[in-house]
Amino acid sequence: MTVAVLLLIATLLPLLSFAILAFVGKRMGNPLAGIVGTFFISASFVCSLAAMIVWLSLDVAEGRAFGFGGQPILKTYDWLPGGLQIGIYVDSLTVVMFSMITLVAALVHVFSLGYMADDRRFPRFYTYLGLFSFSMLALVLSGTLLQLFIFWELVGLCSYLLIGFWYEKKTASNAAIKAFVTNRIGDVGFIIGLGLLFCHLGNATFPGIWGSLGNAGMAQSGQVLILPMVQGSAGAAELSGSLQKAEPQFTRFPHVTTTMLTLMGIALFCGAIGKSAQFPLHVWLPDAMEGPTPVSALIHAATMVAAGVYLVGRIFPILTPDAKLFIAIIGCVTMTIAALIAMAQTDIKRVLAYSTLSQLGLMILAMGIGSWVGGLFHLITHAFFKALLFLGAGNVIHAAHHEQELTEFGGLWRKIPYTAITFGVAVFAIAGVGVTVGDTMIGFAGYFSKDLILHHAGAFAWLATKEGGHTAYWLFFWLPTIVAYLTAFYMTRCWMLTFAGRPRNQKLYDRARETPVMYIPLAVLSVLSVIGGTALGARQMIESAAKETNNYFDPRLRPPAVANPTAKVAQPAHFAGFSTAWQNAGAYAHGDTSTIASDAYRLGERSLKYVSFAFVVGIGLGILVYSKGLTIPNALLRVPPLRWLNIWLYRAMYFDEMYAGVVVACTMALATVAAVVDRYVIDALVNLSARVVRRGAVLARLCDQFVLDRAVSATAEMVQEIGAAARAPQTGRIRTYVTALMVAVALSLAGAIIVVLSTTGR
Amino acid sequence: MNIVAAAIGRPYIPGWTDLGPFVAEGWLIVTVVGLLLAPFFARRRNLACFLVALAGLTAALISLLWVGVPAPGRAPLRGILIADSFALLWKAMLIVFTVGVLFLWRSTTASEMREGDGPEFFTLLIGATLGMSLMASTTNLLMIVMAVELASLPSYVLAGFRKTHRLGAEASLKYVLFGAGCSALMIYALTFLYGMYGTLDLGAIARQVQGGAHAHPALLTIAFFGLIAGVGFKIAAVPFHFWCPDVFEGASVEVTAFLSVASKGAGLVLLLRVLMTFADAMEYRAAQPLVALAYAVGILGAITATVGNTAAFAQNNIKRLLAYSSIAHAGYMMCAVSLLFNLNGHQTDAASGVNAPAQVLLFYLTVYLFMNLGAFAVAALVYRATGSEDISAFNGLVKRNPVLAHAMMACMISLIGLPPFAGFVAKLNLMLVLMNNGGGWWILVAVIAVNSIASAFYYFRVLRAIYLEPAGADQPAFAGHPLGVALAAGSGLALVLMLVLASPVSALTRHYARMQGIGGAAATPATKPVVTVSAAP
Amino acid sequence: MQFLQNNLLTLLIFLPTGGAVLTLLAKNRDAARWTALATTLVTLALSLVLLITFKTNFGAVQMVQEGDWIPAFNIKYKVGIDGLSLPLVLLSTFICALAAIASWNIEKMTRGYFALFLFLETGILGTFLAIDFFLFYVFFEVTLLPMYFLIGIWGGPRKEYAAIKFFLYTLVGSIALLIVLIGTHLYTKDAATGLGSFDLVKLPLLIKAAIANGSMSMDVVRWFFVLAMICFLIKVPAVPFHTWLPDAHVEAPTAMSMILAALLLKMGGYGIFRVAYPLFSDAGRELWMIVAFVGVLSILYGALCAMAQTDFKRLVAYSSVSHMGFVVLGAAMMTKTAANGALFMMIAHGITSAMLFFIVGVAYDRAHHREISRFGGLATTMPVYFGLSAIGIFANLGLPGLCGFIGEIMVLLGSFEAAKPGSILIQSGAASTRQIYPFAVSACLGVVLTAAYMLWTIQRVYFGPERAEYRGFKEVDSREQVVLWPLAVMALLLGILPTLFVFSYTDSTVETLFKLFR
Amino acid sequence: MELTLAISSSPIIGLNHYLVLAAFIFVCGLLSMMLKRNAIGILMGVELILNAANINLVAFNRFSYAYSPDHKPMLDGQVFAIFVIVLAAAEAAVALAIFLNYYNNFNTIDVERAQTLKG
Repeated sequence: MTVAVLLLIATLLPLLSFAILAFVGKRMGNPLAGIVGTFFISASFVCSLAAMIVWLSLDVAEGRAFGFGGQPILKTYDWLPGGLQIGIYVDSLTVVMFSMITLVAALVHVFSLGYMADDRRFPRFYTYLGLFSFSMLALVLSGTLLQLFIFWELVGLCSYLLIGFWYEKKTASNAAIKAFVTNRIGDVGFIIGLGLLFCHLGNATFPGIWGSLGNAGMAQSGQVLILPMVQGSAGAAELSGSLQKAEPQFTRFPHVTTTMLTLMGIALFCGAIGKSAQFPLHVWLPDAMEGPTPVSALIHAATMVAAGVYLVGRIFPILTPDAKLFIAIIGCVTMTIAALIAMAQTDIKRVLAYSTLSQLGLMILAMGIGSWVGGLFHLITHAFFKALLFLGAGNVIHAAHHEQELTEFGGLWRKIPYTAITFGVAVFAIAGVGVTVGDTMIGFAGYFSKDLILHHAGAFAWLATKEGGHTAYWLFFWLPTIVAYLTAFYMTRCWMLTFAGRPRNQKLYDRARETPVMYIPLAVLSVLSVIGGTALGARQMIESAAKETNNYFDPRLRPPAVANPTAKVAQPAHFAGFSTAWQNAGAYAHGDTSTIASDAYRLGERSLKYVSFAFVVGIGLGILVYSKGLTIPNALLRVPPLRWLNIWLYRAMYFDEMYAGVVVACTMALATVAAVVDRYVIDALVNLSARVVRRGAVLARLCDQFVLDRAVSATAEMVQEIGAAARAPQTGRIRTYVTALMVAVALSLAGAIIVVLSTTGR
Repeated sequence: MNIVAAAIGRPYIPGWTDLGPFVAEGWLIVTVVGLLLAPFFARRRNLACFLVALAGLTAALISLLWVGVPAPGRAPLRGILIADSFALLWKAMLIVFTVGVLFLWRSTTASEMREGDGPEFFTLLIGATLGMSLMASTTNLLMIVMAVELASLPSYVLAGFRKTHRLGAEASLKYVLFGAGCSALMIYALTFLYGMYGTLDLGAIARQVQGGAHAHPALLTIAFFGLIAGVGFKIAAVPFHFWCPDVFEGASVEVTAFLSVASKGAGLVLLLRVLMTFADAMEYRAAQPLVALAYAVGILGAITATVGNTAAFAQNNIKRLLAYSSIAHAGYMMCAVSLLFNLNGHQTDAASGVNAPAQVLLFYLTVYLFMNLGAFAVAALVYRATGSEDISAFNGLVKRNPVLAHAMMACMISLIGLPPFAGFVAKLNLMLVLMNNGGGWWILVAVIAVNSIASAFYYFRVLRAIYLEPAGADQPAFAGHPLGVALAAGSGLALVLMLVLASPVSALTRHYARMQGIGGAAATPATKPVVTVSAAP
Repeated sequence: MQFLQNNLLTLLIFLPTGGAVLTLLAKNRDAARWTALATTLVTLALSLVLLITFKTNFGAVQMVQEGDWIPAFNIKYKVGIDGLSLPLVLLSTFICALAAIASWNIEKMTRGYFALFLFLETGILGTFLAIDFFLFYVFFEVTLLPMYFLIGIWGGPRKEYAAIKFFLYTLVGSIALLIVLIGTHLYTKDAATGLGSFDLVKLPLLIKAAIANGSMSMDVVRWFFVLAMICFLIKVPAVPFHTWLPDAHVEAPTAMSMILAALLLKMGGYGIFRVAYPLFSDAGRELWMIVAFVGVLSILYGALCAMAQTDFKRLVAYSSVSHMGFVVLGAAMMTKTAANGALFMMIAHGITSAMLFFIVGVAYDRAHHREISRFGGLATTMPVYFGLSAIGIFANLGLPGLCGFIGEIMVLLGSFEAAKPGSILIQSGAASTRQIYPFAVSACLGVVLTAAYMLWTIQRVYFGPERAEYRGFKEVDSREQVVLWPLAVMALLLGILPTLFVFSYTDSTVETLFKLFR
Repeated sequence: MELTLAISSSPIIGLNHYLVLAAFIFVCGLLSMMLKRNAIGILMGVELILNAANINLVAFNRFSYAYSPDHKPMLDGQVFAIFVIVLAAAEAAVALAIFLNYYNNFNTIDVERAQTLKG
């Protein structure tokens, strides 16, 4: 409980900061507003840290070893009628995310004191940062999917506000809109998924969802999931134990088919596609670099964009194999294309943006192939070194007076050495520098997480193809491997072009300088980038989070002592490997090295050798090619196929142009058509009918005589025309009147006689 | 000659029980005499006549209410004239309305009228009133013809009373020719009713029709057609409506107002009584010729309403616009008259003798009276102030004379049939009863509904002029004759009050919606009416 | 106090009328507008008393005051309040008070303006409080006239066109409702008295009984439902009955746009929940697809139209069409969540649309035009104005934490809920799961479009470099802040504590309502 | 049918002859109303129709309803006819006065010229 309270406090402190700054921030001015903001987020960090320590020491009180086994906390509150609850859910993952977010946020706050010092909207910047920190923390704290969605949107808003922070620039406001709207497209999927989930379960807490649909991971296509709660039916006893922790109202839902679950999983994942900028909605993230660089570091590298991965982590147990396959494919595609594009970018922030995309793709891929721990672990380590990279880039940009082109830099290490060093550390971290000696792994943070994912990918690919699965599953191993080489290469390229060699722009070089307040955060982050893989225990925390999650739904995924090894679900050939892979990988995560899992583990380990030297090759090649500045690459790019390739990649594979040409143009065209239809068709429909009436009227000629007051409206016009027709007989001539009278006489007589005759005839 | 002597026999001398119920008509006759004599005793002859007419009408009203309805059982005047609740309320309304018309005259035309024309004018007006009140109280063919003519002949003259007014002259020419033609048609057609059934009493005829006695369908059709033609002319039902717009435009305002309500109302009241007599005799069953009659009237009503509303739209002359509006409203009321048979039960409540269509008609007429009185009053005052009957004369009226503007607004909205004015309740009442009748009457409801929407177009043209258009430079503010303003404001107020107090009005009309010889036991006379002129044994 | 309690609702309805009369008698412009403001404020205060006296978990109509009006037709003066009406009543008094302030600088015929304004308030409150169908109809209609004049006299250049268009459109719907009014009365005729009922509380049961004993065929029920829906859909307005709205809004004075969007449209939504669905729930079930289609069409079409607008006010008007589409969809789906969401949507839209129209008005007062393309950089020129506008716009586009979100998400979730095996539509066999999902999913797309056009508007109006011609614009003055702040605060409060402000009142009533639907 | 029965017991010139004559006069009246441009001509048409009605009335009375079932003489139709004659006279008087008025204003009684009021 203490943990929950501490985390709540940690969440609310930035909100307080936001409220204060929103109202009196302007009066505080620069730098007081920044200091206030920094103070609050630092306090928040302290709370998070305290929470972490309390959380880890919970077991000690129960007499066990220190750490990694706390009982998750769930508190809910009926917010809306119809069972729409909000609430908090705290497990190990929450705790570790909190520490990471508050730490990075605090460092970014500090960094911004220097970076934003000259901005005239300095207080507003901190206001937004406060709101963002609050929203992000509350997102992580969410106990229900609905609450997660709420803060999901709010972080989107902050992202919008901060990307468009310099709204005078058209590009900035465009990028802001693009970010928000693209995210919203993803959110449509999220809402649909939420709706489908709500349709079947009502709104559920995360444990509720897992408890109800947690066996989705083993489901086969077309299977109807009915969780037998009636005593005595087959398998009931086995499952009921696990379901006791789930809330009772979610135990019965007869008509949930696997197809529906797959659709639901994919729909929910669409939210992640938007937020984590996955293919095909990845286009907003590079543009988001229009925002101030600290924002890019915090929101668009370390925290917000990772929320998609976090979401997948939270809904992971209810993902069916098909959904997971989809996720893996999306992650794989994003990772690959982003890495390729990153190689050709010349804007330092864009390089980092595409690198972020690539890494996010890797995390998503990890989730898709079932490496839950690997994906989330990489999320944490990536947060550290990517924040470091962005802040370093921020330093460079600040030093270079807002010049961002790599082609203008060069040799800056002499002027900003601390930045160069820390940036270098980050490059090593992202490249995965490290070695395994026996059972001991030594390396930078990225090494550990990447290694874990690739290991799993190898095992997965082996398992997936083992029972007749398609060879293409090996792509899930080979592509990340290749990307590992590419990453090392382009990050080295980035460092080389910025810091090494000769200054290419002397004027810029001369003015460059560093500010202490800005490199202190860098130092902290570089330390974390070095030790983040081992010393912080992040991985262990996430592993225990996996355990805690498992406890809610499936006995088979519990530690081996509880698992029932004979309970094997019959698998369709195509996805055989897929679901097996996940199950066994899950088991592997818990140290089950007995049967098939141990084979996979070994296989995966063996395949790791293909990546062990990726950093050496990548970094070496990078140093080689860019040792003389741009001379060598420019020479290379004169070769036609390479040049074309370079242009294609430089323009980001023309995704923007494609979307602008297809999606945006179509929407605008549709909107225009709708407006035109509205004004000229629907509104004039009456007008049209008036014309038809006029054409059709026998008295057309007479109607035309009375060209009437057309001002009132089209409808009025119609009635007027009818009116004219109606009064046309009123000629004023008495003989017409009498004649009409006589005609009436004749007609009535005829009519009456017909009536009378027809009735008397009966 | 001996035949004549034998036929006349002992002369019939009516007693108090015979004449008592008709004392109001008596007062009207006295008024006419008084009007003819008044000029000899007064210098300001017009004013004197006005006062005499006012006094006469007041006396008539008081006596009417004082005497009330004779106890059922013995028909006064051997049934040639009928005094019942239905007629009584109509007469009361008519007299009240005529008083209103007098005030209207006083506030507008009075100052223009040549000294000495007054006696004639009022004589004609009161004479027409007499005819219209008689129209409500007879089912005798001869009396119908006489009453209609008594109402029509003065009206012809009234329409052209402004002797030097060219439009008036033309209006009255058209009116008289058209009217004479229609009444001639009616008389010719009615002769066949007599020829087939040998009696002039419609009740007796109805019973014979019900009994299936020697009816030649074609002749019967002609006869009914003639009847509808004669009455339809008074109502201005399509296709007998041609006179209406022309006469309304040509006649002076108070005459137009008078014709729009009194003449139409009388026609409708007569039509209702005649048709109800038939319907009652045939026990409201869906049999011929009742079905044909009901359909004919219903369809005529629907067409009338539609033609009135659509033709009104293009009008620029306010009186002409109101003329078409009155045609439309007559159409609505004819829809009520078409309720001759009923799929759900009887039109006349057996216990209370309340006739549902009569109630609807009376209610509608009550409201309609005020709507038209108010509208014409405003039109008259605006005409006096501007000399124009064009709708543009109303431009910016809200600034020039807010009271008149608001009164006109009340009347217009009420004529459309929208809350918060009584026209809404009247229309709702009508639609409720129509819908309640089952069968195809919902079509009439739909027609009325659609017509209500269409009517909004032209009523709103007036409102637009009043409220939205700016007043021209040549359109200064004006006070208006206080009497006329009071009349307009009173009408507007009455329209609001009749919505709020819809209950008493509804109860009143319900109470008076009882006709002698029609419906429940309470209202059925004990003896069969005797054939009119034939001698007693 | 007892007197107040007994006559509270009646007092509430007719207090503005009294104020209107006083306003007409006022000596000068100042007296008139102060009288009007005082009246609206007293009405607001009086409506707050309702919060104390209202029983939250009662469900049924309460505080009923009843008296005979036209016994011949069983027409009663019957007013009462329940969870459907209470939030709307409070919204009405609240918005009217703000609108009175918003119309402070009306120059032309001030007395007439405020008198009509107060008459309008009577009509609106009456509509929300009437329990007798006839009374409801009367008040429903009574609102037309003042609005006609308020647009027609105090409106923009094409005011006459807009006013008559508004009037005639609504009139068409009213006549349709009139037929329903008559029809239900006749079909619910009591055997003993021979009189039908106009009581909106009893009518659902009576109609159910009439259907059960065969005196009312399903065809008739279906027709009545369609007619009633046409009336309310015109008022809401839903595509394709919406074309009066942009014109009316563009021409109406700012305060009237606020009232029109915030309150008059709600009368349509209220009618759907008070009349169309409770009375003809069987037809509502059967015809859900048409209604849902209209709702979704409104959402998407309205949003697309809004996107293409160049006039700021027109854009906001179309956004109203889009948002009210959610109300229609919420009704069509017949789940409690969706119904609650639709009710909340009405309140939320009342707040946000009033706010947005006032925001447009503020810009118009300064720039004397509403062309979006001619604005730009207002965020720099008027930062406070921008801040408040941002709250309004984000509330409108459904950002969580602000009021627009709750209604939207609940309607959407409720739509999905309709596909649940136990839902009314599924259970009655009127719909299958496969039929419901397309509607729910396409409604979700509205979320993107709304975000797109709203943000694009922000960009074009507020962002970009400061423009020279707007540099001298003064920041929102205190009067304008007095209007905007309460709205902003309400937008926030409703977004954060929806249950406290709305659902605690509506929920039990919705519960009662849904008992009728089964 | 019934009417024919009534006629069969009549003298050589029976009811039908009168009715046909009346109908002929009626048609003449109608035509005159429709075709005459002169107001007086139209009025004469009206008079013709009224006379046709009179012939009908008198003939019906004489041939069908001369006696009541208890053999008392009845004069309903004839009395009606007398009223109609009076009525026709009154109508003619009024109409002629109006024509005169019209003539004073327009210097013609050609009804075709009376077209100011229309529409």
